[in-house]
Amino acid sequence: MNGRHLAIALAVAALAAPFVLEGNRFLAFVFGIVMINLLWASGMNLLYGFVGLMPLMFAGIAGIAAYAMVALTREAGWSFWLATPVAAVGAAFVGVLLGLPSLRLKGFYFTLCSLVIQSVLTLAFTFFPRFTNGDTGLNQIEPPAWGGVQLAGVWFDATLSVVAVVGVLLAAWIVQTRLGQRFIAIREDDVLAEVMGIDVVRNRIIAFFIVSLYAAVGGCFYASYVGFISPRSFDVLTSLGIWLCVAFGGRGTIIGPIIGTVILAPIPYLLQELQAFKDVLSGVLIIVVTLVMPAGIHGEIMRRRSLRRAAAPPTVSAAEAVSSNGGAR
Amino acid sequence: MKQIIEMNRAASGRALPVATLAAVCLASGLASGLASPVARAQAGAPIKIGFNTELTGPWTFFGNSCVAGLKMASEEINKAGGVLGRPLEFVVVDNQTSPTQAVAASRNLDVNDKVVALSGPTNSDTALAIYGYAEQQKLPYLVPVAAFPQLTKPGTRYTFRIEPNAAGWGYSLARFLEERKPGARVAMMYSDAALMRAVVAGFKYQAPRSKLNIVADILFPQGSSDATVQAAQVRAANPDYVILMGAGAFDNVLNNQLIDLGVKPEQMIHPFAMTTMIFGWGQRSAGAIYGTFFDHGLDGLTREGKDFITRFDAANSRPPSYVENYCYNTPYIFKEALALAGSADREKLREAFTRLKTREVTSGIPIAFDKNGARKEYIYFMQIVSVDGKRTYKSRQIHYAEWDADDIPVYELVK
Amino acid sequence: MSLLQVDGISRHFGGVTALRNVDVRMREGETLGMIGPNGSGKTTFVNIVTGHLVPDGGRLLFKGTSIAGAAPHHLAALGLTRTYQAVRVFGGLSVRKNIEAALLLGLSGAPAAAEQDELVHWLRLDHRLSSPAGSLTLFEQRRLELLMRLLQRPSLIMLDEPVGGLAVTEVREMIALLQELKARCSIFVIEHTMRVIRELADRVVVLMAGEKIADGPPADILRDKRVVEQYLGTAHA
Amino acid sequence: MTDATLLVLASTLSTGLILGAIFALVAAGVTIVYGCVWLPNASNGQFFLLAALAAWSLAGAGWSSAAAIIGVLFMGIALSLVIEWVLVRRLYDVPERNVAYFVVTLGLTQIMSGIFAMSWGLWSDQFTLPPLVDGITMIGPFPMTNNRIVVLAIALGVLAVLFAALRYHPYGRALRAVFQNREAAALRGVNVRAIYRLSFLLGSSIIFLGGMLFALAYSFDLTVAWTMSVTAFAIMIVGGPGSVLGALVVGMVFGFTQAIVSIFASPTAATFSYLLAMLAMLLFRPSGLFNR
Repeated sequence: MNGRHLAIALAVAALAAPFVLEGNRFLAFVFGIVMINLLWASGMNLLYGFVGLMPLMFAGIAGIAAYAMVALTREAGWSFWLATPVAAVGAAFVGVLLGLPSLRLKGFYFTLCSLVIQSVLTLAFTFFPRFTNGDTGLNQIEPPAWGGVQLAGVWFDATLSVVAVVGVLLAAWIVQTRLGQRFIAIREDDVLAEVMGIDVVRNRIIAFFIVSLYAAVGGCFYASYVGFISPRSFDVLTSLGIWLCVAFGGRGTIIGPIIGTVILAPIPYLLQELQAFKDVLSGVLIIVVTLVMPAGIHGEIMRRRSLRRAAAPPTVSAAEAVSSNGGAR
Repeated sequence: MKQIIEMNRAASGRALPVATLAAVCLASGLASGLASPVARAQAGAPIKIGFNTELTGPWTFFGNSCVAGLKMASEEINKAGGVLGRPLEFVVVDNQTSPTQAVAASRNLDVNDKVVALSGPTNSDTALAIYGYAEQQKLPYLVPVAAFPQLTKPGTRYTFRIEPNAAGWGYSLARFLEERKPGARVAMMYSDAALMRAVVAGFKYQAPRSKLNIVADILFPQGSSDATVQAAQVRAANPDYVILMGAGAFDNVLNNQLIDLGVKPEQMIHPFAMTTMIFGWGQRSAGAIYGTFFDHGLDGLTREGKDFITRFDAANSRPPSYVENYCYNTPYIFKEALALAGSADREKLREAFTRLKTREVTSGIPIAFDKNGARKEYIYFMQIVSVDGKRTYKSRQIHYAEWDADDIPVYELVK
Repeated sequence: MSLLQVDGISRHFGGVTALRNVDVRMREGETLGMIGPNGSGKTTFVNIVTGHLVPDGGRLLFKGTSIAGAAPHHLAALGLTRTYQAVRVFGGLSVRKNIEAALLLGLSGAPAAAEQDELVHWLRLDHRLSSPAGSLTLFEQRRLELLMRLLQRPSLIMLDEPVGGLAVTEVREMIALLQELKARCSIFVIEHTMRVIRELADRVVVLMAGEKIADGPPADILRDKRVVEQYLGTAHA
Repeated sequence: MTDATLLVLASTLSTGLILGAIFALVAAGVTIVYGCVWLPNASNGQFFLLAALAAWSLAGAGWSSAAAIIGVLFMGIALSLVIEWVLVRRLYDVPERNVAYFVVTLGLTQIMSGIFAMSWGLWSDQFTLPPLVDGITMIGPFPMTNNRIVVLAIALGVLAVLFAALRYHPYGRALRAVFQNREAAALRGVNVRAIYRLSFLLGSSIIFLGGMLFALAYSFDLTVAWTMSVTAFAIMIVGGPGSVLGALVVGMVFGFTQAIVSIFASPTAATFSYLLAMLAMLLFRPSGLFNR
């Protein structure tokens, strides 16, 4: 099965799943959450997997968009479909503005800064209760409507599937354009990329803007799907959760974050009976994966496959080389 | 769980990715099939009630304390034959103190466990998140411990709340202080949390009407750790009373730093208190006043109430506070309501809640819900007599007040 | 007009002076060598000219325009490029992907496919196109580094110890390649090995402790007493 | 100056010093580990909390606070050795090890917070250590508890010793050499792995101590872990990784900012102000104030 077949199979599965799960609204809800996380993870992967930056203020940007979307629909009476793009672009601009100083920094330093920016945003969400209703949060957020009919049940789930599939395909398309090639060059060696004539900071800003859009669109759908948002819906733990899906599945590939999200995102929902034990379980899982297969599940599979192939003449494709090396410098 | 651990051990071997995948799938499969029924030897299928509470996350302690009280009562009820000839089963689910998880858990309880009603949260955030679900899905919802007013805002149909609303606490506190010292100078120090904001809103509404003089009003962000400077400012303002409410351990910091700076315990008012908070304040706080809805030092405890206190203390090495009391009362309220409804039907149960006239088994305080699901409001003010380390404390009741939820414009004060 | 004109640049790190008042001029088509002991400021000099470091003072002109403070990607577009002492290629990508990365700059004068093939062939990398660059030998990586720079049609390439770490036979081959390179662009080369300088350079600049102590044709420099005493005497040891 | 003004002034000084010293101590621990081993320990807040909780338990079991602190320090060293042996050393040679470390320590954070929720979280919602010494000293009109004076003295003393040791002790000099350039240090015959281990132990122990000092000066709950992690990382960024002097100065500035801004504005503004100050700093001096 080649990449194209796999992509079609996955897209069909994602679009069919809501109808399969229709009988169980709980599983369908968890599926919807997974789809939103998938959108987020493929956005996070663009920056973390392809540019090599780890943005921990990701959830904060999603939060800005979600609050803005709710304000626009509730107070200005806009429809969700108008409010979401406006809120998303606005939030992405704010995100870039906040991220600008740290985008000049390298690798891990950027991550630390984004951590602090995320803390500022979380604080701001509680500090401006006029828009956010403080830590009490906003509840009973209306689902979006199509031609006067509110999206509900299976049709909402299916909408999320479409959004996620489009998000993943868009990411897959971006990484093979010249822009995506520049991202990869920057990830591989930003100093060398600069010497090769690539404006590193400018390309990072572009990437950050795109990624902020992913975060923001996901935030708007999240708010209307769950129906409730509070500052804790968009705190640093949310960012870390999304990032973990990418790192766990295998960054720098399109399929990796899908694997990671499908495995990790449902855990907190499906293991509710296990109480605090699930924290320990996921912690152990994270450590084991990092120590034993640092390139994530997909990276590990690829590494093994290429090891097996190494007996034959060396014909490692570039993509595999990327995923097994996959360094964010 | 054992199986999962073994899978993980296997996972460090050669077939790692496959094993990990299998472990995760197995774990999720196990969990979704694991509806944790503690079967009780009784006739009839159990009546299931979803108890969606905070077993992990910042509210760990409250959720678990609550469940301790809940379990005592539900065991008693089932030993005595259950209700409608069927045992009462509380399906306890962890919402991780996260609103999203709370919504998901509600859905899980509704769809997979087919519960007749929801209950459980001890935190206003999660309570509000569940509120949205319950009202939308027409699922009766009895909130044991969450004081945020909007849970019973006009138009509420399925939600019923046992704890009085927080704006009312502030309102009654102002009237209490007016009685105690007319024209008193009052300072306020509190953390930035929904609950504290609501109490302050109620207090500020009533303070001018009660001719109280607010001389300091200091709000702390969450995560604050020091209040020495603010304590000094408060002392310099020379108040008669200091109202203090800190989130988590910060409450203790506020208390200690005020006392360190020479504020007398008799001047300190805690709008609410739980056992562990009083232990934290310690013996040096003897004389301080706190508001509560249940306390082992109450004058009017019933025989069942005294019995509950003794047994809870024996099991948990501390006397129960109002959180445990409300959760202890929850199964009894469900029992009464189900008996009144005559069947485990959601609509009938909702309708029974609106007609219910009963009393807290522990203190005899009446329970009846108004059209929005709010209860006739009340509060006790207690004074600390002595605190004996981490084991027990003595307190005496100095004031009791009752009022109607409509006495103040609660839903305008707190949005 | 000089291709590169460096007037009185200085650079300090904390209390340490890495470069003091260094002047260098280079004509179009010239091959200029720079020698000096370890820590004499050679790499700092290249770092400043190629925009990796900002000088504390002085003037930098490339093709007559000031380039002080310009970013490396900007210089690349102007036709000024460099290699590194520790070879620098995209080790995780295949050779072909490295080549594609070099073409990302998208200059109007980017070489046509035929010319690309000619360059690849000249640097003898045809058979390694699909190998990961990190798996190449050091010599191959150095050739790939050269290839990537040449694909961008530089007018000046600054080489930081191009034969460092190579075996004796490879050094000979590399010098031959660099001789041919002269026809394609101007070369600035930092070297430790006198032999490279002697065979390649038209002119040599000598740095000592951050200062220029000599500037002239290799033959003269190698006779210069100060250079021989202070540098060559030890470097050949 | 009136007594009221003096009171507020003295309280500002005391708050600034104590908060600053504890911030500085924890940040010093974090900065040593990150600057040297390149290990961004996401679980340092959990370490901090663990020490405080362990001391609380020992004090509850009848130990004096002083004995509890010493006991926990030894346990802390033992625990760090185990963690170093089980997790940290596996990544010494991984090229992207800062990212790998971050993930591993995030996993550790998850595990530890799960364990805390299942143990201490069930026992109480807030914790206080009994004071080391009783009594109050009047500083003008300002009553300062002797306990907090002792906490301040210990924190400043440890910082001073740390500073001196890094500068003058041979181990300290080796540590600094590895900070600056590990390849060069290795060439000069420094056992880099031993230094890694030493700095991990040293940094962790300092964080453990910081947790206990915090518990002595303040009450704490389980949420303090995350607040402290973020604050320590922010101080490290502003001060420059690996710079103990940076941690000291910036920690103190953060402490005093909290104290002073809350007089003129609000405590919330204080928290905002230092986070925003950090962002502004990044604009003009991204490598931190005290790095070269």
